Amino acid sequence: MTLDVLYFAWLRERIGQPRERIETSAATVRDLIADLAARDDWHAAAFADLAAIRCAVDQQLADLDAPLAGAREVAFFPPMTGG
Amino acid sequence: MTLDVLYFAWLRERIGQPRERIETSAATVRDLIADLAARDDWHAAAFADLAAIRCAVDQQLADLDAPLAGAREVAFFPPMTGG
Amino acid sequence: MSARVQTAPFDLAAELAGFGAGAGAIVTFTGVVRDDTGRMAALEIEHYPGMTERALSDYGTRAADRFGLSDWRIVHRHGRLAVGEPIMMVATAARHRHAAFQAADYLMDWLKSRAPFWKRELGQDGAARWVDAKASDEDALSRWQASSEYPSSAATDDPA
Amino acid sequence: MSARVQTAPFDLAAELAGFGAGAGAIVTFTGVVRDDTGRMAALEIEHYPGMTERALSDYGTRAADRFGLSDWRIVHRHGRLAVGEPIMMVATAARHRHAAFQAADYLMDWLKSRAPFWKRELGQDGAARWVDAKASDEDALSRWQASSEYPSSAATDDPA
Repeated sequence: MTLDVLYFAWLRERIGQPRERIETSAATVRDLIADLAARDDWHAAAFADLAAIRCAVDQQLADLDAPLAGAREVAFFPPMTGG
Repeated sequence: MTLDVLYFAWLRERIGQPRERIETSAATVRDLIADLAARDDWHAAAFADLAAIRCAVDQQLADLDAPLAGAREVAFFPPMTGG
Repeated sequence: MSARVQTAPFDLAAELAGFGAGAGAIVTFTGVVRDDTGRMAALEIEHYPGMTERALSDYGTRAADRFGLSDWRIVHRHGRLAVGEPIMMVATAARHRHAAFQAADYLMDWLKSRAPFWKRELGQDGAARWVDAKASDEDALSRWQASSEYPSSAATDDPA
Repeated sequence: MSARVQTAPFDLAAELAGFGAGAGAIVTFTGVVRDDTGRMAALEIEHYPGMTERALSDYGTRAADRFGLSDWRIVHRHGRLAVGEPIMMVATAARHRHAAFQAADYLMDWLKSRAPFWKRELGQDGAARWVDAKASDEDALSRWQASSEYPSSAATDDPA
């Protein structure tokens, strides 16, 4: 499965890029994180503390156990600070 | 004691005037109402239902047992509908 | 930090120019003449000159103390207003949003039931009807009553 | 009924022109860049283009359904903002004041914790610091959660 993975705020800074296109067989967001964290030290550092990470699947907020079947875009970011 | 008595909204309409200056020996607002209600049918009708009447003594909201010693202006009106 | 009573319309933008400098949160409430029946020609608002300005200032000062406002403004119109015209506005400024929201809500509850205004609906047929106070407004006010010094109501008094 | 994301400043008066026609109550909230430290040069706001507009529209529609709004508007800026500049605004229109107040309060709680914006403070000394989400904002949001379909938080998840 081809996925666009997006990063925002300090996740973007730690990983060093705002987005990447990857191939993965991850079934859930949690699997995808494990896959990404295994790629290099920067990804591993960015995903070290899952409590500090939020995510969206195809631009809808999702939790870490959300399935990825059919997904095209997954975004990771810290807790939002809007308003 | 000389008092200016003011009326607003339907109290003003029923009594037929916005204000009057009266002499009274009423000790409380409730005494003053009894005094006014005894004056004529219009006053009596206006003060027939005390639950529908609010009052202010010297421009501060007051309850019916408020004392009148030193007061110069007493206003009677229906429940307020501001905002 | 000001309260005004006037017949003229007000301009929310002009009221907010320079309002709440340094605050992080500004809340405004605007009340507008609404016609629920489709038969209203206008709303007429009577008030108690002298007492009104004092009461509005008192409520504003009390809201500022209670909620830590850095600024507040109340503008209330009287006289004859057409359907769709703004009746009044409240603005509150505070560091954080909850204080600004609560203070505006609090001020509205006071103005509805304790500021000396009386509304009369003028019908298209020429009939005039005084607007009754709503029990729901009295209930809303009771949420804040614990710290009030004003008498809550004369409604429970017996006839003389 | 609209949501916008933009870098340009907005004009509250212009946003309210024609807003909420027929409503009796209009509430606005404006968030302003505040400097608590006296050492801030600017605030920088990052967002998630595409998702942001969708999320704001979703929250607005949900607030309209839940509180019976006749109109609503959300404008949120991104990019670099100076201290004292307005960040965002919410406006709600309803027949009665409580619905308008509650809807604005509700929208603010959602925007604070669930709209994809991230704030970074830029210091006068050149240092940049991402603003942490506040537990109090999460608590505020939980007041409304009963009827939400959005996941409330990933905070309780274990590390993978």
